[in-house]
Amino acid sequence: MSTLGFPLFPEQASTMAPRVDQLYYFLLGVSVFFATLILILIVAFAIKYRRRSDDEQPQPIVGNLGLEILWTVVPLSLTLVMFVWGARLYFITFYPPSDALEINVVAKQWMWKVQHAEGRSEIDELHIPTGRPVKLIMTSQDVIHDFFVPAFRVKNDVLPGRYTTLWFEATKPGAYRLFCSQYCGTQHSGMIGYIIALEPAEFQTWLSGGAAAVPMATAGENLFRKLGCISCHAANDTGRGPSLAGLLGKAVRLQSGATVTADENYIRDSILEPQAKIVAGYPSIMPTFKGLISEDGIMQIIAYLKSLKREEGAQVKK
Amino acid sequence: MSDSSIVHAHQFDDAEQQHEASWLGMWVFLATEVMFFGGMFLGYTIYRSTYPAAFADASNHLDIWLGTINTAVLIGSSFTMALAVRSAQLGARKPLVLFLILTLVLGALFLGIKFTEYYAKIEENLVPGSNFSFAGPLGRAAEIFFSFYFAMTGMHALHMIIGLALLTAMIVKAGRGRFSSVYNTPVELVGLYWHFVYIVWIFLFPLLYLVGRHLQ
Amino acid sequence: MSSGHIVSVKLYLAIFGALLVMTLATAGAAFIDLGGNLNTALAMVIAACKALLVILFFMHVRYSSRLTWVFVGAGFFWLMILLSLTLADVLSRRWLPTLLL
Amino acid sequence: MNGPVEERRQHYLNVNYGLKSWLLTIDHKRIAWLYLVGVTFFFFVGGLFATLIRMELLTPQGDLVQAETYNKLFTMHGVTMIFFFLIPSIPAVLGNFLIPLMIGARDLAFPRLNLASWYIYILGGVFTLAAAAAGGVDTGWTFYTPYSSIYSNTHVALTVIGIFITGFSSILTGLNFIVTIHTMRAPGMTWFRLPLFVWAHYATSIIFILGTPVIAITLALVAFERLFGLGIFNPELGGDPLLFQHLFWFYSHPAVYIMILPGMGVISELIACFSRKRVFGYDFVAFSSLAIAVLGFLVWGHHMFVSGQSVYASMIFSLLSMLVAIPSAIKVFNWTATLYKGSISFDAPMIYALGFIGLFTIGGLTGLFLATLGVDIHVHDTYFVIAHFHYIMVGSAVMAYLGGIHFWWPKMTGRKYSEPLARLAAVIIFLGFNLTFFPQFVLGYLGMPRRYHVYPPEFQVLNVMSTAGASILAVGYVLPLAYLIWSLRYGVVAGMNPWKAKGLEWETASPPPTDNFDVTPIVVHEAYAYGEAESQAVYPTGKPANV
Repeated sequence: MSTLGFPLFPEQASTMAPRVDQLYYFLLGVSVFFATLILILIVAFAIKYRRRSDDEQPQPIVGNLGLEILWTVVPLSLTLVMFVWGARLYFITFYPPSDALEINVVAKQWMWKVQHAEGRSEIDELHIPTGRPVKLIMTSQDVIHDFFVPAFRVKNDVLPGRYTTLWFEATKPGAYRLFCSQYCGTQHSGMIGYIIALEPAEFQTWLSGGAAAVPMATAGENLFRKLGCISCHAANDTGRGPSLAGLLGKAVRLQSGATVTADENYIRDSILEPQAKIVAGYPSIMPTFKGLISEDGIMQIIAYLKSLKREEGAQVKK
Repeated sequence: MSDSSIVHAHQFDDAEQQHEASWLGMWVFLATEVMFFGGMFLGYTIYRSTYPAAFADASNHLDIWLGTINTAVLIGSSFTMALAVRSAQLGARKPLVLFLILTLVLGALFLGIKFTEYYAKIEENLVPGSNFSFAGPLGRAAEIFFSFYFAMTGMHALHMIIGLALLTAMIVKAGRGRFSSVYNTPVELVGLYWHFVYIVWIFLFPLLYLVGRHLQ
Repeated sequence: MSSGHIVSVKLYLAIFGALLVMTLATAGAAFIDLGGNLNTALAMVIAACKALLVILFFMHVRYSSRLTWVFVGAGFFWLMILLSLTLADVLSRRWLPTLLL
Repeated sequence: MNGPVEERRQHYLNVNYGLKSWLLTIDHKRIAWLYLVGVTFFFFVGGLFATLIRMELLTPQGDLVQAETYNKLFTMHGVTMIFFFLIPSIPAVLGNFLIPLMIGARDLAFPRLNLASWYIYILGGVFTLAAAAAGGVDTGWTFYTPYSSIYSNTHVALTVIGIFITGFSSILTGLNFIVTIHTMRAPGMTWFRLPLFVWAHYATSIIFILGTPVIAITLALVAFERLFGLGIFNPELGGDPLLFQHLFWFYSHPAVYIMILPGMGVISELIACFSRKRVFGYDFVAFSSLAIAVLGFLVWGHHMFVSGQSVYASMIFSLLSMLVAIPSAIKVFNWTATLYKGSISFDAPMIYALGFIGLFTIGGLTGLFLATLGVDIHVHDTYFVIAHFHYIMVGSAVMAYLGGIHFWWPKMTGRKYSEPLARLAAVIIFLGFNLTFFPQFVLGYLGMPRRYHVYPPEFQVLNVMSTAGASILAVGYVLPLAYLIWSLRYGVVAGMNPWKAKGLEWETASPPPTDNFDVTPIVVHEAYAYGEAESQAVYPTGKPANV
């Protein structure tokens, strides 16, 4: 809170916040410079060349090519600087580091459901450790929402039917406001909450506290068996379907000849729309699981497949 | 598009300026129609690139023979329309009326064939909505294909109906001898409109009927 | 301006024939598997040629003012803007963001 | 409406009377009046919605209206202001009235299409108001799917059809202007002797023609999806949620240039007249209008930087958005350079023009914040965006519209408005506007999301400042309504050229005869020939009648 009793500038609570603010100050500087330049010119000309007598007729001036080039090239070069600097920050914001702590978020008309890998889940609140990148994997069950944390200077829409990701690294503990900033209906303004950043140690104690919850990977494994996926996707390609161990991040060659990187969206589509991307060399016999599995269920299976990657190393050794 | 024969509307200096204005005005209107249909072509292109297999399977459910015949019918009506405009320019009233009627008949034939196709699709429960049923696993994306099929061909059929109404008006006026070799702008403009509606079908036919036929 | 140019019936007949032939060609070619999306490309090329024929001869643009050419071209050019920039998004949406800069 | 003093001279207002003479007129000047009435009505309807929104936002809690009602209020405020005021205002009122006069024509190319466009505009308005009366629509003026197509249970289809219909009135106006400017210029009126007002409207018409149909088909598809269950944007079927946004913004970004370009045209005229100088760099300002119209179609993706659009497409759109800012910068610098060594008088239109340059500069520069990828991630969909586009819409477009109405009022009515009252109103509007919207930049960077019925308490002080500004602004807007109507009856009779301005519209009587010019002018000089020639045109049979 500034001395005025109300804030004029948001807190800087993430690694990105100072960098975005630097760019913001640069833009602010350029704007203030040009706005005052224009203001001074207008006021000066208005006073200096105010009409003295009614039939006063100034000398006609047609134009000046030099000036025109000047005020084309200068704004162009300034805007290109803004573009490059902005694009750089944009890429960093949309390129999550590989070692980030992954947390799943499901947005639903007018609440946020957060699911930690270790099993703990929260409503309209997200506990995260400071000093470590956190990657959110988000999807919506109905309309488009938007996960916005002003203190971290970061937001990304949450789309139905697809995963979108968002990452940040909190720098200081505290509670930071969470807003939904894509209009989503009646209680759009009620779909808010808090990001609670804790010291890593405190975060661990918080994580292990609370009701004993089944880690997502285990829940995913149970679901993997219950829905019968294991019958086709057995380990080491012994089943009719491709082995899914170590799938995340692997390039997959499709029947149509294209190669796709297997990310969360690829797995989600393959569960709900299996015929869309058939892996080369496998029959397209997988039924759709649309309606048989919830958003949380898909996330659990993905968490299980990610855990497989670590085990596969062990299996080979056996 | 005033209807006085030789004398031009008061805001123009002469009939030639009036004709040029009407001609350019029609082309500006056709540019809006290009963008209007363009929006649907964009949606079609995106979904076809996202769901190629489903679009191919769904397209194979359309009757290619009716589609090809319909295209030929429309080429015929475009041909007779061009001859009608030519007769109007020559001031030959009888052939003008004849070709306009021929164009009208062929246009009506096209709509007839189109609605039999629609009826067949309704029979096969391929109309998007609650009772849409599509054999095979690609049902969901196939429903998007049929949404575009009905949106695009429906909008095209609506433009055909408007075209038929314009043609009727032209037939009535031509019958009364309102057009001469000096003044025939309305016929030319209806001709431009009709040819444009055919051009839309030129692109609709391959995009809707000929998708993945070799996979059948 | 269409300058009231009268086109000979012979030319109209030729165009009419060409359009019919092209329609049969595109319908026939659809049954031959040319691999990849060559089928679509061919169908679009044929459709573009048919459209061009209709615009130039049936709609008299061939004999019209340069201004008419600009108006005709503008419509299709703007459609290309809509298609190309949107496809730029759709086709590159799944590429993983590499740290370019 | 003819003053007692003036001898009975026939002009377009007293040529005939009665409702039929107005509702069936094909005179572009009378149609401009019909549009003026419609546009003013919708401005105050939209203003009423804005007042309710600002009153609700006085307090952090939602204690004036329900959340549902608040959502309908900002939706109807957006729809009414954009589609029924901002888009038609300058082109349909000032453009319709002045373009034939400025190019020396007797009327637009298609007068009956012009009247049809007014009826279509009113029909669309009736549909939208019917939807509002029946219960309103709560999707926001952007109608994003799947909320608008599946989840909203308000009158989306009715509103969407209303906007669909009104779109055709823009198309007909654009068509009329393009054909008129191409084919009906007076002899000698080459393209580079056209007033910049006409250039700006030509560029706007390009957007009318090539953009409006895309919103028409987009909204039609949303209506089809709601009414007939077509699955075009339905994520359940695998529909792409961004397809609607691409189609919507393809029109809606150029639409913001529809709203500002005519304003720029008005400002070029005002700055030239009240500095008594030719506009500095005429060619550059003219080509800037065209550049804005064309580049405006390439940048729509900057509305979708955080909507799940591909990072590469965002990069392309960000670069192109930087380029579209350059022509606007060129215009601002050229207007300012026009003041140099001029003879500047501070009549009401000039106060609006100078206010425009300042506020448009701020509006334009803040647009760069949104085009810059790094900052847009933070400020997208916050009050920063609201402040940016109100600086352009209210600060620039409405100021230019009021400046234009005041400048050409003597030509339209033959009467002068009360100058001191007009200057007072202009200053009130300038101050009220800044107090309303400048705090919203600060709110935006603080992170207050837009369309929030309830907001955290720490944002209250800035919101109260904004509401205070809004009440001043409301007073500022009511003043012109009062003294302009008053001037119709009691205003001083204005001669042919009260401002000693250059331009063919000032070389015919005020109000002009139905056919605009007794004798068609032959243009021999450049535009804005201040100090160079008595008049831009010569009239074959001596001086124009009724000097």
